[in-house]
Amino acid sequence: MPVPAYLFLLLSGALFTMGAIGFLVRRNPLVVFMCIELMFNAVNLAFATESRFLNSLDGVVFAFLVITVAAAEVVVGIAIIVQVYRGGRQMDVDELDLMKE
Amino acid sequence: MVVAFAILAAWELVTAVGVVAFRRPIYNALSLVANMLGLAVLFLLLNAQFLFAAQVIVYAGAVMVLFVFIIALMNPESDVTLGRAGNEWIYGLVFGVIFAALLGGLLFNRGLTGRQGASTPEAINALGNVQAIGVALYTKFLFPVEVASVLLLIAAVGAVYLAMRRIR
Amino acid sequence: MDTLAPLVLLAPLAGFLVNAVFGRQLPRRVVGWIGAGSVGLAFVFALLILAQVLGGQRLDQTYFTWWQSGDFSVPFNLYVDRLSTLMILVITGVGFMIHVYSIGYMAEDPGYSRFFAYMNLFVLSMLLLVLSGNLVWLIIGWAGVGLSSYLLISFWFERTSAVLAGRKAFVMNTIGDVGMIFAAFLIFLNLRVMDYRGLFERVHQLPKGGTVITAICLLLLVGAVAKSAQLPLHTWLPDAMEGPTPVSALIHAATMVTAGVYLVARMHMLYDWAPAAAATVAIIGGVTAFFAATIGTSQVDIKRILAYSTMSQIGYMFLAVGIGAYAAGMFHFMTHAFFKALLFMAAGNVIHAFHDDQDIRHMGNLRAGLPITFWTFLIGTLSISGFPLLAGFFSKDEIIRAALNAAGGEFWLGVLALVTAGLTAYYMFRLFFIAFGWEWLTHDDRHLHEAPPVQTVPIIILATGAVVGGYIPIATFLSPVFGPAGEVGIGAFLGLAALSVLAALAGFFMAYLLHARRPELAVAWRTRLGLIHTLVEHKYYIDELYDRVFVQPALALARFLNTVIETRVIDGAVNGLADFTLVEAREFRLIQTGRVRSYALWTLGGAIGVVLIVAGFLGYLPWRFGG
Amino acid sequence: MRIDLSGIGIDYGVILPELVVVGTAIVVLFLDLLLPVARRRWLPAVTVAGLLAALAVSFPLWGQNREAFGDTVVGDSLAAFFNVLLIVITILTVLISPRFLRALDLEHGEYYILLLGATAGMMLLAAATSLMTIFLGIELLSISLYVLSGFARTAQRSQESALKYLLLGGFATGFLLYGMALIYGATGSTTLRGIAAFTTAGSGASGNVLLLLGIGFLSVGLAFKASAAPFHMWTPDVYEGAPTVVTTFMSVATKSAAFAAIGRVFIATFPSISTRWYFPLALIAIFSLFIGNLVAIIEDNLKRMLAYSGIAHAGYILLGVLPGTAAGFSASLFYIAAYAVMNFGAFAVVTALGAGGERTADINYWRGLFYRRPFLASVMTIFMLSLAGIPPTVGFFAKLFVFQALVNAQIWAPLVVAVVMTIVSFYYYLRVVVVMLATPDEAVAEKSRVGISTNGVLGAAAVATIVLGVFPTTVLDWATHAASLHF
Amino acid sequence: MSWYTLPTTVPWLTLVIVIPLAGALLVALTPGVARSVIKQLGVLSAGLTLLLALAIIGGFQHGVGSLHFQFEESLRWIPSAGIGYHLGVDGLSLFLLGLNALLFLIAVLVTDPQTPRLKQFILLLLILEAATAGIMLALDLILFYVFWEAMLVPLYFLIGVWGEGRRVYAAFKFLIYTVLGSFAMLIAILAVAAINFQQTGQLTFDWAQLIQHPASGLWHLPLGLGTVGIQQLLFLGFALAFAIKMPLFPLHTWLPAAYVASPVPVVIVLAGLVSKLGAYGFLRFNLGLFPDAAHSLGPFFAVLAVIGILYGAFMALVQTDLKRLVAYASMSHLGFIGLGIFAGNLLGIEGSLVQMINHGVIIAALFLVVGMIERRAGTRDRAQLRGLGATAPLFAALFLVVSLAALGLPGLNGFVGEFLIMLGAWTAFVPLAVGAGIGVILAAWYVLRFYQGSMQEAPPEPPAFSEVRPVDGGVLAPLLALMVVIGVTPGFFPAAVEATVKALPVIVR
Repeated sequence: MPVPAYLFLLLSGALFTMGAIGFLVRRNPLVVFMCIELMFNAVNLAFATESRFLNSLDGVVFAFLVITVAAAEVVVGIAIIVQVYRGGRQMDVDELDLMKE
Repeated sequence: MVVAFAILAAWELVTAVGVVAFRRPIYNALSLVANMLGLAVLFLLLNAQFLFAAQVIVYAGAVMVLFVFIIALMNPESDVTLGRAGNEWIYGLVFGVIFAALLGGLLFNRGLTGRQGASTPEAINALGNVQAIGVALYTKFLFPVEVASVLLLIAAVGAVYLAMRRIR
Repeated sequence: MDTLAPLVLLAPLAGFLVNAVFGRQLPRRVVGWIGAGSVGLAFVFALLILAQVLGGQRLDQTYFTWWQSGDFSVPFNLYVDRLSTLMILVITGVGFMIHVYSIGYMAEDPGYSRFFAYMNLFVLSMLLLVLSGNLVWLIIGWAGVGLSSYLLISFWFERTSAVLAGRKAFVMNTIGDVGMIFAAFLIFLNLRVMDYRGLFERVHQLPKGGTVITAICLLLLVGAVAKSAQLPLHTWLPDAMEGPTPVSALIHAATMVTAGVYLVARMHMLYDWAPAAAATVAIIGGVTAFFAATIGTSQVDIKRILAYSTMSQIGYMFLAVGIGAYAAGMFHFMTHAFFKALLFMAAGNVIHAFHDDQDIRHMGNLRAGLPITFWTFLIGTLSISGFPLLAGFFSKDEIIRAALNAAGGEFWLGVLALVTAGLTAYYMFRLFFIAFGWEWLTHDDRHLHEAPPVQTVPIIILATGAVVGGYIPIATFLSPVFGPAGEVGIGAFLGLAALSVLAALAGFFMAYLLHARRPELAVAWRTRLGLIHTLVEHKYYIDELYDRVFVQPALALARFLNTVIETRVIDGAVNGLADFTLVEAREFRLIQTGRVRSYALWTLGGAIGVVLIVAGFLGYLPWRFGG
Repeated sequence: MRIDLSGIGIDYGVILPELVVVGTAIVVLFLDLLLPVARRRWLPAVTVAGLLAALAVSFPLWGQNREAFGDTVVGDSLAAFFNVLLIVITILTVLISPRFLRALDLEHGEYYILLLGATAGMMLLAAATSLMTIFLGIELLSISLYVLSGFARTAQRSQESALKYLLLGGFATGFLLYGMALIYGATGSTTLRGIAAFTTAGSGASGNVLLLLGIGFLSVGLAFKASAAPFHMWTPDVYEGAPTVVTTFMSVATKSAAFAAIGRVFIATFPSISTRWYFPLALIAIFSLFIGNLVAIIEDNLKRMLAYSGIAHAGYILLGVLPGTAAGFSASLFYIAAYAVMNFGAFAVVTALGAGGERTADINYWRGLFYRRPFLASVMTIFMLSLAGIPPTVGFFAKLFVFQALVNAQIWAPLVVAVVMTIVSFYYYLRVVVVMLATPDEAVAEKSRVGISTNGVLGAAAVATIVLGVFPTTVLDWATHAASLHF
Repeated sequence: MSWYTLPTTVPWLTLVIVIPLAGALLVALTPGVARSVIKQLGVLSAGLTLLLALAIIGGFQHGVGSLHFQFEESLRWIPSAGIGYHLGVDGLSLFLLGLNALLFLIAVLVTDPQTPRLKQFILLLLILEAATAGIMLALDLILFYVFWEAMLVPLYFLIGVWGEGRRVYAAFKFLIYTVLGSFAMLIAILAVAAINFQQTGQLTFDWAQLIQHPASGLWHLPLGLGTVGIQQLLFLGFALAFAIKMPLFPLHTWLPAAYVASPVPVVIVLAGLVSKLGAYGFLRFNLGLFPDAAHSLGPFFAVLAVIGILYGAFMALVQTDLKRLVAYASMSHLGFIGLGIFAGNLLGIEGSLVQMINHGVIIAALFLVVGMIERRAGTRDRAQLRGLGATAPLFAALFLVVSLAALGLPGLNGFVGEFLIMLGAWTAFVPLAVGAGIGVILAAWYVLRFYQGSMQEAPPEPPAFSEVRPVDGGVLAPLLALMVVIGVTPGFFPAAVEATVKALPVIVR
C-alpha cells in the first residue's frame, strides 16, 4: 500500500520548520548555516516527492540544481565565516552588531 | 513501504532535532550528516536514484566534510560557553511551532493537484533512471544546468578571493 | 455748471496737493494763502453756482464710471440742487473765514504746511460728500472727512491724548461708515440703483414703512449719528477738542458734524417713506440736545463746553429733520455754522491769550484785554441762546414750533427742546460770566493781548452773520427741494417767541445769579445736587461704560486667542503630531537590533502572516477576507 | 539512446547578452591573472567594453517574444528593458569604482568579475520564465553580492555585513525554494507558461492551498531581494557595512531585477488570481512605505538613511504592481528606471565623498558641504529633490504615474498611506539639503579631487534626473511597451 | 476691445516663464563675487518680465468670455498619460500676472546687495518667479501641479537658508503644510482625470476639456461607511491645497512663523503673491471644475473665511512684533478674498479678484515699511517704537497712505474690493457681511494702533530715526500710485474680467 504524498510533504514541512527554528535559536554561525542546509534538504524532499507523484522529472532536476547551488553557497559562506572569525572573535552571530539601529 | 517511511520519517525528525539541539557544533554536523543520509534513502523510496547519489556524494560527502573540517579548524565554542544567552530563541521556538502548526494544518491530507507528466516510474525505469535524468538535464534543462555551472565558477572566484591571503 | 461743480472740488484739491507735496519748501505766507485762497476760490465758484441755481438750474452730471459689472453700476456723478448749494456755500464760506483765521492762529506752529494740507483735504472731501450724486462717492467723501478730522484731531501727534482722541474718532466713524455701506447694499439689492436720481425715482417701489426702507434709513442713521456725534456714538466729539481750535471751529462745529443732518435731509424722501426711522431720528436728536446741554452745564474746559453745546445744537437739527421740518433743520445748520464757528474762534483767541490754558476758572475780565473777542463772543452767546431777533432765535424757534405743532409724541420732544433752550442760555452765560468775567471796572494788569486782525476780522464777519443770518429766507430757498414752507401765523410766532425768550431769560438769570452775583450759591447748589452733579460732571460715565463693555472685552478676547487658542490648541495640535511622528520613528528604529536572528524572526513572522492570509482566503479563519 | 535538442528551441540570440557578460567575466578573470599589477587599470576598461557589447546585443530583443531553451528563458521587451537598465547601472558603477577601490586599497580583479557575475544573474532574473532560472538567477546575483559586500576583507563592518547578508539571504532562499516546490506540486510544471496555463484553466486555482502557499512563500523570497518590509531587515546593516560603491550598485540593481521577476510572476503568470496575491502584496507595500519613510527621518547615517528610503521606494514600486495591469506595471517600470537614476546618483555622491573613510556617511560631515564641494552638493540636492518627488525631476513623474495607476484602479488604502508617508519623506530628504546649505561649524578642509569619471557619472545622472523630469515621455513609452507582457 | 493687439506668432506666455529662467541661468553663470552684476541681472530680467506682463495686459481683448483664453499655447507633452503643455490667460489670471512681475521686481530691487550668498538668493527668486507665473498660466492640471510644487522648493530654501530666527523650523512647517495640501490636490487631479476618462473615454488633464464634464455621482466608502458625493470629495481635495496656501482658518499656523522668519524680499513675495495663488486656485479649479460642490460646500468655506477675518483681526490687535502683526492682518484680509470667492456671485468674485491685486500691493508695501522701520530703528518690537514720524515726516506720510489703504479707507484701493466682497456676501448670506463689517471696524483699530504706535506720540530722546531714502521711496511710489488709482478709478478692472467671471460655471449655474 503506497504512502500518500501529503505525508512526505508534511515531513518536508517539519524538516523545513526545524531548520528555521534552528536558524532562530542557534548562535553559532556554522550551526546556523547547517540549519539553512536542513531547510534546503526539506525542499529537496518536497521536490522529489512531487516529481514522483506527478510523474515528471522537473522536480528531480530542480532538486539537483538546489544541491549544486547549496554546495556553491556553502563554499562562499564558509569562506565568509572564516574571514569574519579569523580575528578570533567569538563564534556568535549575536556579536555581529557593529551595525544596528 | 509504509513501515519504511515511518522509520525514515522518525529518523529524519530525530536527526533534525539533533542538528538544532546539540550544544557542540561537531555533533550538529554529524547529526546533519545522518539526516542527509536518511534523506538520501527517502529519495530511493521516491524512485529518485540519481538524487540519492547526488545527495550522498555532494552533500553528505563534500559539503559536510567541509563543515567538519572548518569546525575542527576553528573549533568554535559550544553555545554554553558563549556569553550571555539572549532569549530570542524562545521567540524562535514559538514562531516556529506556530508556523509548523499552520503549515501542517493546511497541508494535511492534500493531494497534489498538478498535471500528471509522462515520465511514470515505468517509463523512467525503461530508460534507466540516471539516463533519464541525464537526458532531461541536457535537453530540456540545458540552460539551467549551464547557469549552474556559471554560478559555481563565480562562487569559486569569490571563495578564493575571500580565502586567499593578501598579495602585495 | 457741469464745469463749475468739478471746479469747486478741484480748487481745494489743488491746494491740498501743492501744500502736501511742496509745503515744506514753500515760505509760510505762501502756504497759508494757498490754503485759504483755494477755499476762497471754491467759495467764488460756489457763488457762481448759486447764481445759476437761483436761475432754477439743477445738475446731475456723470464724469466717469467707477465700477460697472452686471447691473451694479456706480458712476462718478455730481448732483447739485439748492440743498447742496446751501451746503457748499456754508462750507466754503465759513471754511474760508476759518482758513484765514488759521493763518494767524497757526503762525507759530512747526506743522504749518501739514495743517493747511489737511484742512484743504477736509474741505475737498466735505464738498465731495455734499456734491456726490451716488452712494459710493457719498461714502467716499464721508470717510474722507472722517480721515481729515482724524488727522487734524491728532495733529499735535506728540501728545498721547491727541493720538488717542484721533483713534477714537476714527474708529467710531468707521462704525458709521460700515452702517452706511450696509445701507447702500440694501438699497442696491432692493432697488438695483446706486445713484440718487434712480434712488429717488424708485424708492416708492418699496412698501411704505416696510422693513426694508426702515432698515435702510436706520443704517443710514448709524452713519449720521456717528458723524454728528449724537447718542450713542457721541463720545469722540469732546475728545476731538484736542485738535487745534480752527479745526474745532470748522470741522467739529460748523461743517462736518452737521453732515448727518445733511444726510437725512438729502435722503428725506426715504425718511418720509419710513416714519418709524424718522421718529427715531427725532428722538435721538431731542434727547441728545437735552443730554449734551446738561453735561455742558458742568464742564470747565472752554472748548469742551462749546463741544457739548455743538452736540446739543445738532440735536436740535436732528429733531427738526426727524419731524420732517427739513428746512428748519438746514436753517439752524446755517445759523449754527455762523455763531458756533465764531464762538470757537473767539475761544481760540482767549486760549492763545492765556497760553493754551483752556480752564475757564483761570480766566475772567477780558473786556479790557481782548475787546473785540469779548464783544463778538457776547454776540455769539446771545445768538446761540436765542436772544430775540438774532440768528439763533429764528432758527431755533422754527424747530421748537415745528415740534410743538407736530402731532403725537413729538410734542414732548418740543417741550424738551424748550427746556434745552433754557439750559443752553444757562451754560453759555455761565461760560461767559466765568471766562470773560463780570468785574467790569476793576483795574486789570495782566497785559492780555488782542489777537491780530487776521484772526479778528473773520470773527467780526461771522458775528454779523450771527446777527443778521436769521433774516435769510432759507425755507423759501429750499422749497423746491423740501416742498413749500408752511406759513406761520403772527400770533403763533409771537406766542412761541415769548415762550422761548422766557426760557432763555430764565437760563440767563440763573447763570447771572450763580456765577456773577453770588458764586457762593453755586458751590452750595453743587454740594446739594451731589450725586447728580458728579454724574453730569463725568458725562454720565459713558466713556467708562464703553471701555468696560466693548474695548476691554475685545482686547481680552484677543489676548486669549493669542496665548491659548493659537499657540496651544491649533499650533499645539500640529507640533504635537510632528513630535509624535518622531517618537514613533525612534520606536521603530529600535527594531533594528543588529542581530541576525531577530531579523530572521521578522522574516519568519512575515511568512506566518502569509500563511495566515492564505488560511483566511480559504475560510479557515474566523474572519473572511479577499474575493 | 540519442539526445534530441530539436524540441527545446535553442536560441542563443535570446541569451546573448548574458553570454557576453559572463564571457567578459571570464576574460577579466584571465587578464587578472596574466596582467602585471601595473596594468590592472585595464580591467575596468575591458569590463566596460564587454558591457557595451552586451548592451549592443540587447537591443535586438526589443519588441520580440522569443522563448528559448524549453521555456526557461525569454527574450522580450521586458528583458531588453532590464538588460539595458542593468548594464547601464553596471557601467556607471564600474566608472566610479577605480578611484574608490584605490582609496580603500581594494584594487582586485575579482571585483569586476563578481560585478559582472551579479549583473549576469540580474539579467537572467529579468529574462527568466521558469522557476529554475528565477532561482538560479537570484542565487547567482546573491552569491556575487555576498562576496562583494564582504569585499573589504580587512574591514570588520564589511565582513559582518557579508555574513548577515549571507545567512539571511540563505534563510529567505529557503522560503523561496519551498514556495517553488509547492507551486510545482500544485501545478506540475516549473515553467511560468505551464503554471499560467494551469491557473487560467479555471481549475479552482484560487482555492488551491498548495498554489496559494507557494505563491506566498515565493513572494517572501522575492520581497527579501527587493528589500520590502518586513523582509527588509538586512538592508540597512548590509548597505552600511558594504563598501559604498557596492552598496551603490546593489541598492539599485538588485531591486530592479527583483521587480522584474515580481512582474513576470504576479502580473504575467497569476493574473487570474490577482484577488489572492493582491492582499499580501498590498500589506507588504504598505509596511515598506511605513517603516522606510518613518525610520529614515531619524537616521543620521546617510547610507542607512538611503537604505530606508530604498525600502520605502520598494513600497512605491510595489504599489504599481498591485493593480495587476500592464498600465500599473509600466508605472512600476518607469519608477524603477527613475529610482535607478536618482538613487544611484545619491549613493554615488556618498561614494565620491566616502573615499575618505567611514565617517563621511555621517550627516554632520555634510554640514556646509555646499561651500566645500559645491558640485557634489548641487547634484546631491537634485537627487534628494528627485527622491522626494518634487518636479521638475524624474522622481515626481515616477510617483505621479504610480499614483495615477492606483487611482485608475480605485485602490485607495495603499494610496493614502503612500501619500501620507511621502509627506513624511519630504522631511528627511530636504533635511540633507538644509544641512549641506548650513554654515559649516568646523572647517573640514579635505580637497581630495573626485576624478573626471566620477564627476562625469554624477553629472550625467543629475542631467538625466532633470531631463527625464521634463521629458518623461520616451522612457514612459518604453516602460509601457515593456510592461505589455503576453503569455 | 483692447488698447492694441500683439502678434500671435510670438509665444508670449512662455516668454513670461522663460525670461526669469534665462535670468537665473545668467546669474548662475556669474561668479558670486560680482554682487552688483548679479543684482543688476536680477533687476533686468524681472523688469523685462514686468514689461512683458504689461504688454500682455494691454493686448488683452476685453469682453471675451465663455472660457475663451487668449495668447493660448498648446503642445503635446506626455500624450500617453494625457498630459499636455497648455498655457493661456483670461480674466482670472490677467492682472495677477502683472502683480507677479511687479512684486518680483520690487523684491529683487529691495534685496540688500550685501546679502550673504546673494547669487543663490537672486537665482532662487528668479526661479520662483518663473514657477509662480507658470501657476497662473497653466491650463493643464498636471502642468499646474508641476509649477505648484516647483514653487515650493525655492521658497523653502529662501526661508530656511536666508531667514532669521527659527528659520529651519518655519521652513519645514511651511513645507510640510504645503505638501500635505498639494498631495491631496494631486490625488484629486488624478481622480478628476480618471472620472472624465470613464465618462468621455478620453484621457486628458486639460482644464478646458475637463470643465466640460463636471464630475458627478456618489462614492461608496469602504467598510460600509455610507456614500459621499464624488464632486464634493474632489472639491475638498483641491480646497485643502488652496486653503493651506491662502491660508484659511484654521490651517494658517505656518503663516506667522514663515512670514516672521522670511527676509523682506521673500516675505513680499510670500504674502503678496503666494497667498493669492491659493485664492486663484479656488477660482480656477474649485469653482471651475466643481460648480455643484461649490454651491453645496461654498457656504462652509465662506464661514471659515469670516472666522479668518475676525480671528486675524483680533490676533493682529495684540501682536507686538510688527511682522507678526502684519502677518495676521494679511490673514484677515485674505479672509475677505475667500469670502468673496465663496459668496459665489458675480460681485463677490470680481471683488475678490480686484482685492487680490489690492492685497498684493498693500501687504507688499506694509512689509516694505516694516522692513524700513526695522532697518532704521533696529527693532520690530512695537513697545520700543515711538514717535518715528517726528524725524521722518515723509516716511510717516507714505506709511499713513499704506495704512489707510490697509484698513480699507473709501477712496483707496482696499475699499473697492472690500465693498464689492461684502456686497456679494450680503447677497449670499447677510450675517457673513456683518461679520466682515466687524472685521473692517477692527481693521481700523489695529491698523491705527500699528501706525500711531510706531509713528506718533513723543519721540525718544534723541530722535535717532532717519528720513526715508530716495530708493525706498522709489520702491514704494508705484505701489502708492496703484493704491490711489485703483481706489479712485477701478473701472478698467471689471471691464477686463467681467466676461470671464460671468462664464464661470458657478455663475452660470
